[in-house]
Amino acid sequence: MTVMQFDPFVIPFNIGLNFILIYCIVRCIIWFRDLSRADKLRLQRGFFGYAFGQSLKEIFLESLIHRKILKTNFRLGYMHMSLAFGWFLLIFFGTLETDIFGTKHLNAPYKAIFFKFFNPTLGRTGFEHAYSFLMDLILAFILSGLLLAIIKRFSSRIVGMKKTTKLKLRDRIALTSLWLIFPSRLLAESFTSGTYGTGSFLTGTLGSWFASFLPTHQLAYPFWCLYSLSLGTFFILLPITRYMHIPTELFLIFMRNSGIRTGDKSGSYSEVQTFTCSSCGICIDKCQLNFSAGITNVQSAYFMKAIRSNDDVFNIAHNCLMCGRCDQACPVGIELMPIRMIQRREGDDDKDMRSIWKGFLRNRQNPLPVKTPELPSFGYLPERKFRKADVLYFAGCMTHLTPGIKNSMQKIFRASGENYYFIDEDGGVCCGRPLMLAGQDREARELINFNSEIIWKSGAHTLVTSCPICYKIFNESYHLGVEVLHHSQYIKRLIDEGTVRLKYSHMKVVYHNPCELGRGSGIYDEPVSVLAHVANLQKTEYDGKNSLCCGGSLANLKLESHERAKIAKDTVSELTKCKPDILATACPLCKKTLANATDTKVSDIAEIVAGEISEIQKKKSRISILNIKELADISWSE
Amino acid sequence: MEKFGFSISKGRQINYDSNDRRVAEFIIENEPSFRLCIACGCCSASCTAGSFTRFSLRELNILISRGENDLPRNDLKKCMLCGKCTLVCPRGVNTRNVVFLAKQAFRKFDSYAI
Amino acid sequence: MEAAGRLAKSGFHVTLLEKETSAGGHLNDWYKLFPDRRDSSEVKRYLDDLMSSEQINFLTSTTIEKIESKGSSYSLMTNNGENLNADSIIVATGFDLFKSSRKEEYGYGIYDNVITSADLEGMFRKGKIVLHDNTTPKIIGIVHCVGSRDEKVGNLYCSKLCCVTAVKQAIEIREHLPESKVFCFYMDMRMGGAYYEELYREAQEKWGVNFIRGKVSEASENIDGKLIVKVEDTLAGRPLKMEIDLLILMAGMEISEGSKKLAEISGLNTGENRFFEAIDNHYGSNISNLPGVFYAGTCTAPMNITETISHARAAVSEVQDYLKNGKS
Amino acid sequence: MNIEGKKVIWKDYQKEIADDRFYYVRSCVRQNFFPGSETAFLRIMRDVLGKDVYEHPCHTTCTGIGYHGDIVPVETTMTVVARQFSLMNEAGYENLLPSCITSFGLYTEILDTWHHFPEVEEKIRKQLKKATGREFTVPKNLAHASDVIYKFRKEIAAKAKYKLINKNTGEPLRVVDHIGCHYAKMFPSKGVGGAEYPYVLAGMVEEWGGQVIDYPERRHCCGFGFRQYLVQANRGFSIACSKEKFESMQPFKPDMIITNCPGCPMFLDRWQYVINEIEGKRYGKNGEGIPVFTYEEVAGLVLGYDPWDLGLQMHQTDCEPVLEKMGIEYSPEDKFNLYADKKSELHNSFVKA
Repeated sequence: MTVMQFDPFVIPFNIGLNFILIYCIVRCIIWFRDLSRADKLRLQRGFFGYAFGQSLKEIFLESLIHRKILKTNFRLGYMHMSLAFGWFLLIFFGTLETDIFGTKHLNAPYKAIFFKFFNPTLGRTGFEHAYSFLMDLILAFILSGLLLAIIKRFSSRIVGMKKTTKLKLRDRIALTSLWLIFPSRLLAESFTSGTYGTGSFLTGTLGSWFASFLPTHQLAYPFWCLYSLSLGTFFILLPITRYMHIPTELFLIFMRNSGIRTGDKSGSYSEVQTFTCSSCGICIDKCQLNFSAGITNVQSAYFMKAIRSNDDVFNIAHNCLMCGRCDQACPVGIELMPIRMIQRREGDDDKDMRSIWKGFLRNRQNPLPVKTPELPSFGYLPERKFRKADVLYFAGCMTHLTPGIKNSMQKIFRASGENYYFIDEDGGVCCGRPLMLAGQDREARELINFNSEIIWKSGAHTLVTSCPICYKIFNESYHLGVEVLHHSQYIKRLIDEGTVRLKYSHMKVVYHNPCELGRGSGIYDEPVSVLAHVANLQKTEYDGKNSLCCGGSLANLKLESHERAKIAKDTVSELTKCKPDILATACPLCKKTLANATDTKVSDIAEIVAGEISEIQKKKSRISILNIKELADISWSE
Repeated sequence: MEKFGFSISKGRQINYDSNDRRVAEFIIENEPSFRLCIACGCCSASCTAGSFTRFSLRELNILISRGENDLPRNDLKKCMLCGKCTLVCPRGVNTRNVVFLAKQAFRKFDSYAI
Repeated sequence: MEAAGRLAKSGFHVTLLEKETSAGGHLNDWYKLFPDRRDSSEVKRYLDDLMSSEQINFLTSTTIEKIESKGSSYSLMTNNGENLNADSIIVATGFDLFKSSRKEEYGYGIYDNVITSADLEGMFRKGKIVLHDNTTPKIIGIVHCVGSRDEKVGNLYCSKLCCVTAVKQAIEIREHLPESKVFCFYMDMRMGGAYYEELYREAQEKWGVNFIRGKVSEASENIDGKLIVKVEDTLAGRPLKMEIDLLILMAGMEISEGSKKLAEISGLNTGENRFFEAIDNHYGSNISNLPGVFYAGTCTAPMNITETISHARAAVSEVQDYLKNGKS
Repeated sequence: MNIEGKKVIWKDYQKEIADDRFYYVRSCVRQNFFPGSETAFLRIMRDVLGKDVYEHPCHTTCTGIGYHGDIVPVETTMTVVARQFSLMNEAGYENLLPSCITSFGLYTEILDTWHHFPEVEEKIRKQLKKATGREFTVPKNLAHASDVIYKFRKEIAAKAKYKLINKNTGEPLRVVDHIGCHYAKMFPSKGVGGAEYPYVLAGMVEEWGGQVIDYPERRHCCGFGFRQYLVQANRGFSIACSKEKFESMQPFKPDMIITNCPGCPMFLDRWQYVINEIEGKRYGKNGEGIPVFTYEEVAGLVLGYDPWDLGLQMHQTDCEPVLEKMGIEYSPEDKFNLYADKKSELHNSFVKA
C-alpha cells in the first residue's frame, strides 16, 4: 500500500510551529543581548558547565512534573503535570513512533503529530498494537488533566483554588484552541481508527463505536484539519498570551541556575520572569489583601500580567504589603518582591513603554526617561551628634510610638553592662527604608548617609535595632562594616553568653513573626529560641516562613485604615486560637497594629525579656551603669 | 518705581477662586480619606522630620486643599515617609499616601519636577 | 405639648395657651431632624396624639396679660379677656431664632442671596433650592455662630445646635444639588451629641463638604451679584476671600419675645443670657423662683428636641410632686 | 441688592444734628490737601444756608494724627481737646462741628470715654486747669461737617444749578462714596446710616441726582492709616489698600468718588498716579482715572461754583471728565491761572484776606 507523505491540512500546524520556533529563538537572542556583561558571562558558564545538568533536572521536575505545585496543591499540580508532561511524552513517543514505523528516519515534525493520519493502517500487529496502546494511554492522561482544567475554569474550588485569574480576550482564544487540540486529536484518531479498524483501548474502541453509526471515513479529515488548525492558532497566539510561560520557563531556569538574580533595575531577567508567570494563581490564594481585605486585582499574578501587557502598574505596584508570602510560594520561583520594587522605583513616568508593540519588541532607542535631578530633600538635618561606644542602639521611628520596647531595651542594655549609646534617644532620623519601599531611593540614600556617619564616628562594633524595618535596610543597604543585629538576635546572644540571667515565666506565648524580620531578613530562629527560653512558647500553623502579615506594613501606601484593620483582625484570630496569655512579636509596628485588633496582651520580645531579668542581675547592672556614665564623660568627643 | 522708595505690597489673602486646586482634587480622587482631616495636628506633633525643621503636614493639608501650592511644593520633600503620622491620625487619614500623591501630583501638574 | 399631654394622661385638667394659631412652634418650620434626619412631622404627630386627650383645654392665639398669685393658686388674665385659675403653671414659651439682620455685615435682607437656616428649611420643604433669580446655586456657604458666642450682639452663649444643623443642612444640600460645593465657616465644630460627630464625618467623607475654620467677617456683592465673603482661614493662618452663590446664616437661639413679656408681668427671674433662670442648674432646672411655676424646654436654655421633651417630662413630675406634697 | 433692607438700617442709625450756631474747627491737613473745600463749606453754610458758623483763631490741632500715629499719649490728647472745648465755651457756642473725620472720631471717643469714666474727665479738668487755668463744658451737640451738609442736602438740591447727571446720556453719574474710617467704624451709632451701610454721603449723592454704587471693598480703608503712610517703609501697604479698592470698584465703571475725610481724597487721588507709575495700571474709563472729590467740592459744583475756585486744579487725577459730564461751564485755560482778572467773589475774598 502507498503511504502519503504530505497533505495540505498540516499547513496551519507547520506555519504555527515554524513561527513559534523562530519567535522563541529571536526572543531569547534579544534577552541575551540585553543582559549585563557579567550576566552574559554567567549564562555562558552556566550553559556549558555543571549548572546545565542542574537546569535539565529542574526543567524535568518543575516544567514537566510541576513538583512544587503538586506539593502545595495536588489537583492543581496534576492538572499542570498532565498537560505539560503528558504533551511532552506524546511528542516524544510520537517522534519515536515515526522513526520506528515511518518509511524513513528524521521526519518533519508534522509526521509525528499527525502520524495516525499518514499511517492509518498501523497498529494491527502485536508490537504496533502495544505502541498505540501507549499512545492512547498518554492521550488519556492529558485528557484527564484537560478535564480538570475545564472544571477549574468554571469552578476553581474543585481544583482546590480559592481564586482563579481573570482572562483577556486573546487568552480566551488561545485557551479554547488549547482545549480543542487534544479532543480534536482524539476524535480524528478515533475516526481514522474506526475506518481502518486500528487503534487501542481509547481511539480503537471509540472508533469502532463511531463506525457503527457514523460515516467515520468522511468525518476523519475535518477533525484532522481542526487538530492542525488549533495547534497552529495556539502556537501563533502563544507570544501574546500567558502560555508564553511554557517556552520562557526553560530559558529562566538556565538563567537562574547560572546565578543571575533580579537586582534593582528592570532588565532581561525581570522581563523573562514576568513572562514565566503561568498565572497559576497560587500567589492569589496566599495574599492577605485577597482573603482578608477583599482586594482582588493587585496580586502578583495580575501584576505580572499587567506588566506583560504594558498597563499602568503604578498603583498596583504600591498596593502590596510586601509581606513576601507570594514570593515564598511561587512554584516557578519568580522573585516577585524585587520585581515590584523595580516597578516602584520606575515610578509613574515611564510612558514610552506603554504602547503594546514597544512592549513586545521593547524599543531600545528611548529607554526610561532620565528623571530631572532634584535638590537635596533633607538639607535641614542638624549637625550629626554622636558618642564613642561599643554598642549602638537605634530604636527607630515606630519604636518611639511604643515606649515600652524602648525602655525595655535600655533596661536590657544596662543589665548587660555594655557601653552602649542610644543614637535616636531624643528623636532620630528615619532609617530610609520607608522611602525605599516607596521607590524613592535617592532620598533614602541621603538618610542612609546621615545615619551611617553617626554610626561610623561612634566607632562601635555592633548596631542593635528594635525595628525589623530598620534592621533590613541597615543590613542590606548601609554597607556599614559594623555588625547589625535585631534586638532578638542581640538578646539571644546575651542569653547564650550568660550576660543576662532570666527567670522563666509559665505564660503561654504565641510568636508573630514580622514579615521584614522573617521572610524579609531570614531571621526565624533567634526570636523563637529567646521566647522558648523565658516562656511557654506555643506552636501555630503560621510559624516560620508561613507567617502572616499584621496588616500595618509600611510597604503598602494605598491600603485604607479599615482594610488594615480587617487584616489585623484575621491575623490575630488565627494566632490566638490557642488562647495564649501573650501574643509576642518582634516589631513595634506589628505590636501596635495587632494590639488594636485584640484583647490578648501583645508584647515585644524585648518587653517580655526585660520583665524576666532576675534581681541579682539588676544589682550587677546598677554598678555597670555607673561605669557607663564614667566612660561616657571621658569618651565624649566631637 | 525706584523714585518712590517703596512698592505695592502683595497681599497675604488666599484667593480661593483663582487658586489652582488640581493637586488637591488629584489627592481627593485617589485618597478620599484626605477629606477627613480635622486639623488636630497629631501628624505634625509626632512627625520625625518636624522635630528638625519647620514642617507641618497639618498645615500642608490645609494649604493644598485651598490651592496654596507654593509652600507644599517644596516642603513635601522634607517628609521621610516614616509613617508615624499615619499611626497616630485619629481620623484614619492615609497620610503617607497623601504625601506620596501630592508629590506625584506636583510632578504631574508642574512644568518642573519637585 | 409633651407636658400637657403627660399631665392629662395622669388625670390633671390642663389648659394649654398657645400664642400662634396652632401648637408645635419651630418644629413646624423644620424639614428633617438631626442626627438621623427623620421627618419632623413624625415627631409632631407624636405630640399631636398626646394632645388628643379631652382633659386638655387648648386655647390658640392666646397670650397672658396679667398674672396674680392668689395664695396657693394663680389667676391668669388672657389677651381675649378670659380669666383662668391655675394651681400650677408650666412655662414653655420656647425660643426665637436670632434676627440675622442684626449682623449687618452679612447683609441679610440686603443681599438677595443671603438666607437663614430657617429659610433653607423652607426651601427643603418646597424641595427646591434656588437663588433669588431662580437659578441653581453652585457654591454654597454656611456661616456658623450667627448671633451665638458673639459679644457684639450680646449673646455670649453657644446655641449648641447650629453646628449640627449646619452639617445636616450641608448634607441635604449635597443631596438636592449633587453638582454643588458646600463650605462651612465655623469657629469650633461643637458636635456634642449622640451621633453628631459621626454625621460630621459623613459630611466630610461621603458628601465632600468643605470645612473652613474661621468666622465670616463680612459679605458683599460683586458686579454679577455673586457674594464675596471674607474670612480668616485660621488653620492656614491667612485671610481668605471667595465667591459664593448662596450664603446661609446659622441663626442662634434667643429667649422668645413672649418669654420676655411674661418675665416682666410675672416677676420670673431671668439670667445673664436672658433665658429664664431656674433655682438650680443641676437638680432644679425646672423650678422657678415662684412657687408652683415650673419651666419646660428652651425658655431656660438652648436645647434640642430630645432634651426639650425630657425637660418637659421632668417638669410634669415636678408639678405632680408639687400638687401632692409641695403645696403650702 | 435690596435697597429696602438698607433703608431699614438707615432708619436705625439717625443722629441728632444741630440746626444752627456751629463752632467750626478746621482740619490740619485738608487746608493744604484741598484748600478749596473748607472755604467752600463756609460759603455754603453762610451764603447759601445762612447759618452762623464761627471759627476761633486760637484753635489748634486735636493731635489726632499724633494720637493714632502712636506719638502723643491719650491724656495729652484729651487735655488738648479739653482746651478746644474751653475755647468753644469762651466763644459762646455749644455745637461742635469738626471738618476732620479723625478729629470727629477722636472727640466722639473722648466724650464716650468721659461718659463711662467720669474720673478721667475729672483728671483732665485738673490738668487743663493746671496747664492753662481754663475750665470747660462738653459740647451739647457734636456733628461732622458732612453730617450738616447731609442734613441740608435737600436745601442745597433746591438751589442746585447742576445735577449729578450725565447731561449727554441723561443717566445719573455712578458715584462711589468712601467714608473715613474714623467716622463711624468706632462708634456706628454716631454716624448717619451706621458703619456697615453709611448713608451720610449716599444721601447727598441720591439727593443731587447721582447713583451710589455698592462694591465689595466699600468698607476698605483708603490706605492713609497714619502709621502706614507716615513711615516710608510702610507705604507699600498704604498703596496696596487703595489698589484693592480700585480693583474692586473698577468693574462698576464709576464716574467719580466722593469722600468726607481729609486723607481719603488725598490718597485715592494721588495713589492713582503712583500706581500708574509703578505698575502702569490706569483706572477709570479708557484710563483717564477716577476723579476724587470732597463732599464740599461736589456740593460746590452742584451749586454752580467755579471749579477752579473750588481748587479742583489741585487734584492729581483730572476732574474735567466729570465737569464735562455734568455740563459745567469752565475755562480750561484758567485752570492754573488763579489770579487772572476773574471777578468771582471767592477771588475777591482771597485778595481781601
